[in-house]
Amino acid sequence: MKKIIFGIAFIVFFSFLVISAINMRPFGLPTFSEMDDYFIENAQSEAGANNVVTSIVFDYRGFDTLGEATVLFTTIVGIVALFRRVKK
Amino acid sequence: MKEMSRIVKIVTNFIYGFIIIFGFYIIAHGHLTPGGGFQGGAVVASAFAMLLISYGQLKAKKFLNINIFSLLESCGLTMFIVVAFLGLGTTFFYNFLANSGSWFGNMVIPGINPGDMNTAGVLPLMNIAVGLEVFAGLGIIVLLMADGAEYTKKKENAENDR
Amino acid sequence: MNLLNHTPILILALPLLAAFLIPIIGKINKKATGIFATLVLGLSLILTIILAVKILSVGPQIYVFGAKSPLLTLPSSLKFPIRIMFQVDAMGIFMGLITALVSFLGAIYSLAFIDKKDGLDSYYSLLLLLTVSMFGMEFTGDLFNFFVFLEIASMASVSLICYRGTDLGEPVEAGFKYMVVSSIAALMVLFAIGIFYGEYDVLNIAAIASVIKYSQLDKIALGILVSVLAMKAGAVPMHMWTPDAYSEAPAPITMILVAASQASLYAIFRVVFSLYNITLNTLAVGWIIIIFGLLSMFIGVTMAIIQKDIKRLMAYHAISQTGYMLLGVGVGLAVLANPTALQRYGITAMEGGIFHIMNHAMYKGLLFLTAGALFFRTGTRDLNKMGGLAHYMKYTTIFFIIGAAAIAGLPPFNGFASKLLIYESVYKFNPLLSIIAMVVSILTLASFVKVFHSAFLGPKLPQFIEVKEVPRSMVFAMAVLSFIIIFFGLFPDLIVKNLVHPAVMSLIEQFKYTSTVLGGM
Amino acid sequence: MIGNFPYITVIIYIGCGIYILMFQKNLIKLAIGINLIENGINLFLITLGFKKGAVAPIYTQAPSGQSMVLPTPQALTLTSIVIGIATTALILSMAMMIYKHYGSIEVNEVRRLRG
Repeated sequence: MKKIIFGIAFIVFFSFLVISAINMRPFGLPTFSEMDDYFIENAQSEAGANNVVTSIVFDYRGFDTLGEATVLFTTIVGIVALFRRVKK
Repeated sequence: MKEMSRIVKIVTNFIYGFIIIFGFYIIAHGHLTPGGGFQGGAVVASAFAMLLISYGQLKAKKFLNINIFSLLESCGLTMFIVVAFLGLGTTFFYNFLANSGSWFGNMVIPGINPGDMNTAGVLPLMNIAVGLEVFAGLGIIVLLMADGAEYTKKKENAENDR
Repeated sequence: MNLLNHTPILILALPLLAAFLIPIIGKINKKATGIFATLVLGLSLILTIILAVKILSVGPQIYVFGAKSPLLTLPSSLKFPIRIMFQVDAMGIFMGLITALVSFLGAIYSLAFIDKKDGLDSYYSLLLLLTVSMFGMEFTGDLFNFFVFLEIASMASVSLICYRGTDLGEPVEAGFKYMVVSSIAALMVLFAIGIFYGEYDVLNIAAIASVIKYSQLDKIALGILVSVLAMKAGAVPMHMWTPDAYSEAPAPITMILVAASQASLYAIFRVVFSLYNITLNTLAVGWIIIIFGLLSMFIGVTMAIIQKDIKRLMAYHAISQTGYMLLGVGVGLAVLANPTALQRYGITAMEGGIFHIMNHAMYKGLLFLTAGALFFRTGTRDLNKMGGLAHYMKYTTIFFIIGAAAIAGLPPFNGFASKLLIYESVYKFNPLLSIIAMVVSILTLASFVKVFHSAFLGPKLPQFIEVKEVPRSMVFAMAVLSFIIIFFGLFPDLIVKNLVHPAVMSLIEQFKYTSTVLGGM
Repeated sequence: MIGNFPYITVIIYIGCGIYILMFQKNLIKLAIGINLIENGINLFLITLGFKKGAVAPIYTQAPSGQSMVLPTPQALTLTSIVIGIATTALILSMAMMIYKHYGSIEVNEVRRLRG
């Protein structure tokens, strides 16, 4: 009985995803791209970096990367807390 | 994990230096070539994983010390957030070194250029800080999970003996 | 004073810096970590109050990261913002106040509650990271930034749930269940962000809100976001993780976890009101949220009555109280389209729902702290084993009575104030809903009378002879919460007029939200 | 329709991950399922950022005269990959601890032992 409910829920959810894949814009032709064109043109002048992706990761959206490093730090502190008796 | 055969240990002794240097290369050139703090840190951490596997978990503890890694990781993260704080004159993550002529402040020739290390202001500092944090952090994860595997296995054998 | 216009980020960055330093401080001196963490959280509580006063007087605050000046949202040549920005309006700082207060009291409580033997620096570091991630979820104006902070919140809360898991089996199993649920939730939020990015090539909430067209794709993204964030907030269809997670975590952490799942609730309101607002079919989505609320209310309380473990009982009550918030705001959303009904009862319904978030955080936190005090002294959470504790633990008994009366909605306490708002307005919308809400409130009172009788009244049991009152720092944390509950209960309109009403208006008026970022376009 | 074929393969990839999560009982398989969904969504983000006939957005010795791919999804995916590592590390260490306490990593057995 539980399997049938899970099966229906899975099929409904999967069809949601497939519909969203079909309605998405064509693969290689982005419709809007002002933000990315701004990054490509101004990365060298504003952030001074040749690698546009790194200029986004550390300068335009640097706060994401701070959050990112915090996620890794949280996991490590969590694992240290979980295995803390191992050292004794 | 028990240690591997002698051949593996010899090859590991030979290779791990180059892997670490290659990892630092990726970290340091993050703002020019593809790569950066996270990718370079992962490469260096793969060298530690290789050492751990080839020398087994007990022997590896002698030269892969968790406390040093934990210290390195906290220093890397503190350096990263302090560099972000230094921009607080204008805003939190402001790139105050870019195009300013000081440390990493050279102007970049717009368009395609061979790439000059001394550019992109705060980015190389942040790359180094994140690289430090990632390779120390992944080193800790690899060592702790190796410890954990030993600890959880031993517990099970203890129950069987009783 | 240029420090003042950097307050939104200082509230978040100082505890984050403290969290990174704590492993180093822990090596030097074990006891200093607790006091250091409490001081930093106290500092960020003061900064939050300063920011709240500024926002309620001046207006929403914007803080752009890395731009020439904190208020420069649009670079010269563009119509869309490209940098990450904090957009703190009245609703954001309302939740920020709850987070700051709850985590500060949690840190004070755990000074005495957590045993000093080992793992102290991990505990306080994770507590600071959980607080930082809740602040981030409530202040951010960027969708992907919200996803990153949602992930930090789930990682930190899972690690804290498993904190006692080194020698006990249940906390790790509860943590695993919560981890699976919250990582699916976070991944599906990332999928919805991918849909928005694919369609509009912009990640800022206000910028998407000004461009959104509610196409077929946006309906799917809305469906995913609302269902997944309701799962994280502990609403019924996927509430299986809540009882285990809340009962296995240490008591102060459970209090903060309640506030963390309310941050996901805030995220639903942000998505539904600030991102979509009128563009979505308000009646249908409103009724979906109302049904979520009704289910949570009813199933939460019926499961709570049969529980034996005191913290599991309170966890089920947390689910049923979340149902009240969803009901209140769902009614407000359902009538968002026709302004006459909105003026008549829609706004009061939303005021009741959002005021209930603050009240629930206060009295549910107090109840979990009293349960922690009982566990701290008697070492057990099972109601059948406890008895006659009123003789020994005077203060805890008084605090428990205050908390139980507040959750049941008895007049002089804050629970009554917000539930009354909900009853009045929901009655005008649809009488049956408010009758169910009242029945659930009576059942809540019934279950708490049972708890009070079996835990506190009855003869002095022999094994509790040496039990005495809990240490001062735990009593202080509970006393502050009870003072707030009584203060809110006696002067509710003071709080509603100048704290809850601006929050509700900032949610309803989407054009104000978008114009602060896009410069009154 | 054919233009969106990459999206459909990504969705099937995510679908396998969700299938594993819903129907498998072993904890390690759950970890694999979550990893599948994680990589599937990273792939989804990257396919959103592709531009036909464009080159990687790096100016050092780039082939001249070519347009550049959208850089933002690559930055988002970088963050999401590290979140994937962190999630997998935490889940696997919790599975280890559950194995230590209950001696088994089957979900129903753990619930039975837990009583």
